[in-house]
Amino acid sequence: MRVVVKLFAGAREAVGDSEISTEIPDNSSIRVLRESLLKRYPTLQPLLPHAMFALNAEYAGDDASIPEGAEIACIPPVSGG
Amino acid sequence: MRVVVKLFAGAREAVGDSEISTEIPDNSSIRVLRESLLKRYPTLQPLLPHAMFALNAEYAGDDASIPEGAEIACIPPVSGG
Amino acid sequence: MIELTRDLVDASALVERATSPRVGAVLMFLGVTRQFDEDRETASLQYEAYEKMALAELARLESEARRTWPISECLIVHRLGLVPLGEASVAVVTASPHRSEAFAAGQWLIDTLKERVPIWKQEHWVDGTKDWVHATELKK
Amino acid sequence: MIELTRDLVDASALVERATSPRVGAVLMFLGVTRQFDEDRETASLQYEAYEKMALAELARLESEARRTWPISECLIVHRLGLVPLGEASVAVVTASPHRSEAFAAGQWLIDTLKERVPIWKQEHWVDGTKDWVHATELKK
Repeated sequence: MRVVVKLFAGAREAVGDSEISTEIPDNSSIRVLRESLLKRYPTLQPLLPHAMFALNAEYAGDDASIPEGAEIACIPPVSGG
Repeated sequence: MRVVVKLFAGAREAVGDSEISTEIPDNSSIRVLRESLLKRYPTLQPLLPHAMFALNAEYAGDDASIPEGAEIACIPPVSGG
Repeated sequence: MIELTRDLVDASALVERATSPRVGAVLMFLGVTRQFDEDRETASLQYEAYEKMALAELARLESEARRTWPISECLIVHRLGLVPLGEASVAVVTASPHRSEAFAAGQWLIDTLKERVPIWKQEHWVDGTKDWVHATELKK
Repeated sequence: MIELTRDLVDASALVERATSPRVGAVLMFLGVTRQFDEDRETASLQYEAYEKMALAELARLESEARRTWPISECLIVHRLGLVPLGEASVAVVTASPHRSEAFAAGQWLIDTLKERVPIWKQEHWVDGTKDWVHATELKK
């Protein structure tokens, strides 16, 4: 399936776009998505190992599988406050 | 020497006056003052064992001796805030 | 800055005074007159101080806090006289580069104020009775 | 109450809202844009959020705090966009019957907000350079 991933802050600027997309097998885990992004978007390499992911606006661990149509976001280390 | 002791809050109301006086030997300690007040002002009996004393606006322990002319205050348990 | 006042505590002015480009964190604590403590209903609180010594003790608290934590601002205001329901009897404001010191100093200041500073609270209950609070165990 | 705003954080209005006869303690924390961090000079901070998720996470913080401590008020406001020097980027206000819970809840809320809520800060230095803050170690 083709997935779209929202990017923020340093990750957005590293890629130059607020959304990126990649092709992964159906029901892939976050881990598979992370690896696919690492290959396709080399400018994300410094940040991706430290980033979390969110599915439908909730944090999801690396083992979580990605439902078709989920809103996916890459969350680099946060610094609000 | 004759000493004057300032009273506050419940201690003031127990005696009905904001100052009381008592006669104690020169260079007496706070402990001696406390005992003298206990004898002369029976309405202070419930509060005095829990009260602190201050000499010249600073807390003084029971062993502190009272200089002639010091400003003496009886400080019942505080409840500011 | 330390102050005893018979007027309303102006919390906004205190926060404004403590907020500046020199600090990263501002903390304010307000003690407020509460209507119900368990089942008993308070009408108002009355505060009395040994003013000269209260000011001296508050100044000692400020010095001790400034020696212990890198706080760039330390404001303590205590109200005296009648404090109606829902109004502040005390305000403690601390400001520091990082938040942990503002929290630590603020909490120490209010805890220690309640132990040391010669100020007394009288409960005025709605049934018309009044009680000086001289318990050693502290509440609010 | 949780809010993301591009306007000035109105600290006075938040304190006023939290202060009532139902509470004995009101605590407010403000995070402020600081000019100097060690030797480097900041011109301003820029905040960006994944807004939908930030609101969801803030709502989870409020629920978790209300489950853990008997707080009668919990207000969290985070500013987005440019925050000039000396202005607040975040305000956390808690109110409770007794002070220990207001302190504990307030400190937990700001600590956890900084760990969990998808908001990012960009330092705008006076030399014209900009850095997103993505360190895992937290400061202010």
